[in-house]
Amino acid sequence: MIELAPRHKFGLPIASPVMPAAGAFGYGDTYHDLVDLRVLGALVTNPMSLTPREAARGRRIAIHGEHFVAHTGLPNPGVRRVLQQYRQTWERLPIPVIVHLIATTPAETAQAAERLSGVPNVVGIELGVVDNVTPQRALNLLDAARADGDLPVIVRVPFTGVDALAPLLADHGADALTLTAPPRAVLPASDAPEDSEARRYLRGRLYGPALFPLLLNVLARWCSKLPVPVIACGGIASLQDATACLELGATALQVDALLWRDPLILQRIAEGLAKFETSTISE
Amino acid sequence: MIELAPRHKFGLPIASPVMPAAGAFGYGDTYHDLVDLRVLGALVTNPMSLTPREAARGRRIAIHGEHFVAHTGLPNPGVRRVLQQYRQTWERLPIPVIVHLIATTPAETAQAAERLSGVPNVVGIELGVVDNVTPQRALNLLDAARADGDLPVIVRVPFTGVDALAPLLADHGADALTLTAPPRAVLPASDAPEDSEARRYLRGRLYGPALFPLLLNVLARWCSKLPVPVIACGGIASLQDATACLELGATALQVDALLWRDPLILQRIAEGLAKFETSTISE
Amino acid sequence: MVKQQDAVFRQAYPAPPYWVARFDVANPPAPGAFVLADLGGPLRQALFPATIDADGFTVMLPPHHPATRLLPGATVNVLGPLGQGFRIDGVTRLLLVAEIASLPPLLPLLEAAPAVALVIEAPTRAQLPPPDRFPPAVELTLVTRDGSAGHLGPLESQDPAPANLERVMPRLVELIAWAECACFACPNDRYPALAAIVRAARVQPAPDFAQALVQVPMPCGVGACEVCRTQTRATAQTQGGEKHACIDGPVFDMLLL
Amino acid sequence: MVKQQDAVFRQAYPAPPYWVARFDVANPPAPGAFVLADLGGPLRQALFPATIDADGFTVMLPPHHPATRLLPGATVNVLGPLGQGFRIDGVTRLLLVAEIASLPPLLPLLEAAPAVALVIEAPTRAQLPPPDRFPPAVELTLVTRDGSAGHLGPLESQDPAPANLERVMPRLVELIAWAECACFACPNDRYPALAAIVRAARVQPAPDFAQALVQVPMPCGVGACEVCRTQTRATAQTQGGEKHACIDGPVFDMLLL
Ligand SMILES: Cc1cc2nc3c(=O)[nH]c(=O)nc-3n(C[C@H](O)[C@H](O)[C@H](O)COP(=O)(O)OP(=O)(O)OC[C@H]3O[C@@H](n4cnc5c(N)ncnc54)[C@H](O)[C@@H]3O)c2cc1C
Ligand SMILES: Cc1cc2nc3c(=O)[nH]c(=O)nc-3n(C[C@H](O)[C@H](O)[C@H](O)COP(=O)(O)OP(=O)(O)OC[C@H]3O[C@@H](n4cnc5c(N)ncnc54)[C@H](O)[C@@H]3O)c2cc1C
Ligand SMILES: Cc1cc2nc3c(=O)[nH]c(=O)nc-3n(C[C@H](O)[C@H](O)[C@H](O)COP(=O)(O)O)c2cc1C
Ligand SMILES: Cc1cc2nc3c(=O)[nH]c(=O)nc-3n(C[C@H](O)[C@H](O)[C@H](O)COP(=O)(O)O)c2cc1C
Ligand code: FES
Ligand code: FES
Repeated sequence: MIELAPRHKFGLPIASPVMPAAGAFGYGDTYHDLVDLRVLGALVTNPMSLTPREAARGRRIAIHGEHFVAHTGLPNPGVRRVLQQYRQTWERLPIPVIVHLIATTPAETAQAAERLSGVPNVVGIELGVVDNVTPQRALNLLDAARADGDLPVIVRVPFTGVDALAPLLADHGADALTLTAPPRAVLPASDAPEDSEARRYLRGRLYGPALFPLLLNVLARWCSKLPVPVIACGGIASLQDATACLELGATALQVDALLWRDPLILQRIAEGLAKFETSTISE
Repeated sequence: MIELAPRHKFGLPIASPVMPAAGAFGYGDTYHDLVDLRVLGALVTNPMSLTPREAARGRRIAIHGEHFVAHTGLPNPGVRRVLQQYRQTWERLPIPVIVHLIATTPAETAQAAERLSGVPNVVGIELGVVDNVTPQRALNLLDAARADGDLPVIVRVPFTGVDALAPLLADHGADALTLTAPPRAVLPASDAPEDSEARRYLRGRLYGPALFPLLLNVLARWCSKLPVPVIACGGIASLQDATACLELGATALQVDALLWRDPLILQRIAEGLAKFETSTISE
Repeated sequence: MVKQQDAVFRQAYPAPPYWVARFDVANPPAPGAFVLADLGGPLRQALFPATIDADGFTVMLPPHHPATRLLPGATVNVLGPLGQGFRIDGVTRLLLVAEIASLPPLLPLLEAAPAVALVIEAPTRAQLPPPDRFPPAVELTLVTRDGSAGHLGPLESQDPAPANLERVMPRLVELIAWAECACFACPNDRYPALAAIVRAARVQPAPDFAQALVQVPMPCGVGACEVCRTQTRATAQTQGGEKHACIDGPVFDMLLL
Repeated sequence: MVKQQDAVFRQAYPAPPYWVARFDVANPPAPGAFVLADLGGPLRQALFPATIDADGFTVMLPPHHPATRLLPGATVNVLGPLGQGFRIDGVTRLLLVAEIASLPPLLPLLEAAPAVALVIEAPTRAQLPPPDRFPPAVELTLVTRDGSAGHLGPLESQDPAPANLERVMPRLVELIAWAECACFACPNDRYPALAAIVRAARVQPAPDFAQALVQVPMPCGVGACEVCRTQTRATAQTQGGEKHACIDGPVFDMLLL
């Protein structure tokens, strides 16, 4: 077993280092016809907030070569309705569930974390914070998530905030860090000159293979310096990519938007790593 | 004319917003057979330091799909020998020269800036700072570059340091900012497991089309808030890309590694923008 | 049940204003449903069938679509069939209304009912397909936005036409009154106005009388990515709120959009 | 004078362990010089000629090189000819020494002198090309690192060979003594040891007696990017220091590397 929360009283053991990233895999049963969930370490759910959120208006996706920018607005029906709908699914899953929680305000975050604690098979919270969060605000959100619940808390750190936030959060009680959330990006969304500037440019997050060398840089700089496990995320697209992340010090990894194109990538990476591990041990 | 240094006593007027990025175009005459320099706003030279620097040992480049990571070590023969070799070339160029200066220490930076001031046709300095520079150190380097010379100083801001450095430098006397230097990245450089970790991974800077949506995000966030002109740089690959940069508030732009593949891209962008401007004016 | 399957690309040829591409596949999608094909690039692309048979389907695509550059015999991984297509069981009088660029997903319905009427709107005469492309039994109404052929568009305009031109609106109202079911494929922002015309032309239209194909990017096709969310209105019968175009659509009751 | 030109791809076919690709071009590069071809991907790729004629050149590439996937007739933009190739004017006895993977740039020299000797080292027998591929006049010495064919390598090893095997070293020393010029194409890290052998085999070899093709990525080809910098030693005649492989090389005096 791989321990994702060594400092937490219950810990967060997972059997495989491979997981889907929040927002890529749905709430649990979406891909069950295609992907053998048993090879994964955990399900990381789509982001949810205490109260319902609607989808962003207007254009939500724009493509640029091998990359794309997406902005969904993180729509979700709110923690309570997600639980109504998925509690039983989660209980029956063969793998543990890590809930991705959108950290809006400390008060809402505390309330949501409390609701999630005790839900069968939910073993941890991954906290999503806004990209331009201040360090103080990030700590407040982390404290709130840990206050009334008893689940381990992983924080997903914004790409441009790693230097300022990662050591601080790790020293302040985060059980693990997901490095990183995708960087913010902007692309032209329309050529029509009569559109307002806001409508002509799509703001969102960048996905694609170029995130991988940026991720490796973050891992090389930070894994050895952080006192908590790091979950690597960003542009991982192959077994070799996954191996490099682990070699540079990551404890686990998440595959994001690539799995919409190739859902079986999760399984190939998980099975490849398992085979490698077996062969290393039996040597 | 486009004014790149409106707050400087002499200013830094350029006729076209299009330039090569430091490190992409050599010291002046490299591409003169291929590119009609007259359509460019300025030559930005390869980086130089006060004292000579040798090339990085070992592997210097690694490819990942449409992107690559490069680490040259910024080799150069030092300011004095560059001047010996290129002073006359620069004087004869049909466009002004902006020298990219590697800001090693404040003392060296001040000395180099002094040597460059008064060199015929050198109209400005673009300062390169290390990626993990502290804000205080960046200000000291900027002060040093401005101390004994009288050239306008542009600072090229590291990708991950924009939020911390850009407003500070602008308020502190930088005449313009180049946003941004390419982000740091790491790629596997060798599959040989016997190599040490350091030899198996290449650390360097990332180049390629995915920098463009990241650049637009920086421009959208910062151009309207900064009191100085912004020179856009990162993944610009077409006339449309260039237009988007100007529309989001950039005053000028630099094309980097793409021009090794397509040297005429500079000219196509410059001529395209000129045509657009003429047609807008004549309306 | 979401499944992957291998489709075999057979050929592509121009049929202005589209290109036609033929795929053999074990399990082709129904009219208005789709598959997501991996054609390179960061995201899969939705393919809606224009004709369907036992061995596969054809799609009609813009000329520069990556599918038109495949080599015959190439295997393409597709996800699906996905989504809910048009619901026209037992309909005898079927009306189809399309803006030319979004017409192809309606084409498998051309012979899906004993009586079919088709309204096509194009910007100008040159973009209209030749009438002999359609089965003779289909009653064709052509509309151009500049009046250069057929009726004067746009479909939704209630303004009187200038001299020598005839607005399509009266004809559209007639056809809506005649039809038992009307299927629309237009840019999304035109559906509210078209829905208003349906409401004006018919008293209390039945659920699914007017069906609209919603055009929205569908990166995952299975409800995971949340990119395709589409707002629907609640009625006495149905709960409204945001639906997934990929699972609950992409064909929705137009009066609920 | 750096120029762009259009090369026309003609065909590619396997010639194990390489693929051969043929390009027509107005101005082909000399032996050891190169062009930078835009074959997709973020950087241009260096093509070194394996044969050269008035209408163009062929290159020998690894099997999965992007040039082997071009369609006949495709136009490829190339920058060049670039670089300084081999300098063998007036040489009558020419020695060529190559590790198999870097052999192709030496191939245009096979008939460049009245007497040519060629030494090829491969890891094992299977990677050696058939001897009948070479002109009969070329004196061929084959070397394998496992001794499975020809002499026992590696080229540099001065150790005595195990029983039944014969080290290449004595033969190499003989050939170096015989030649008027020796051209090497091996991984860069082997040149210092090979230079030591040349120094041992000849008293005061003339400048450019031993020439080595340096293998280093050359993204720009014109001295702009600084990626190809190569350290050279100073002598009484030449100033040492870092040179650009793309402008000053990629062929350098091996004794100065
Ligand atoms: C409450 C909340 C919670 C969030 N939670 C998360 C989360 O869990 N995880 C996560 O990763 N993200 C989250 N986000 C989204 C994330 O924080 C965004 O990065 C943020 O909203 C945008 O910040 P910004 O500084 O880029 O732009 P803003 O601060 O919104 O804009 C800066 C300025 O730039 C200008 N501008 C920006 N873009 C353009 C453009 N394209 N064209 C013209 N002008 C432009 C605007 O005029 C504006 O004045 C959250 C956002 C909010 C509001
Ligand atoms: C004096 C100086 C001037 C510079 N000037 C400029 C300039 O003008 N412009 C510019 O843009 N850049 C410049 N640079 C380069 C730039 O500063 C680099 O970003 C910096 O040297 C590397 O910093 P880092 O924090 O990424 O890594 P370091 O601080 O060097 O390394 C951090 C830690 O991570 C580990 N690590 C890092 N990478 C790996 C890996 N791949 N594998 C395993 N472990 C790894 C190392 O063990 C190290 O302990 C300059 C550098 C110097 C020294
Ligand atoms: C904590 C938090 C995190 C958010 N993160 C994202 C995000 O990563 N991606 C996204 O598409 N929207 C995100 N949003 C939502 C948007 O920033 C925005 O608030 C929402 O989309 C409404 O968009 P609109 O005003 O453009 O309709 C986040 C919102 C909150 C409150
Ligand atoms: C101010 C400064 C900036 C530098 N910036 C870069 C850079 O952008 N790219 C690069 O390749 N090397 C850069 N270097 C050099 C390297 O970080 C390193 O010092 C040099 O390559 C020696 O490398 P080595 O120790 O790997 O041989 C910079 C050095 C200095 C002093
Ligand atoms: S396409 Fe992804 S949720 Fe519908
Ligand atoms: S290849 Fe760029 S300097 Fe030599």
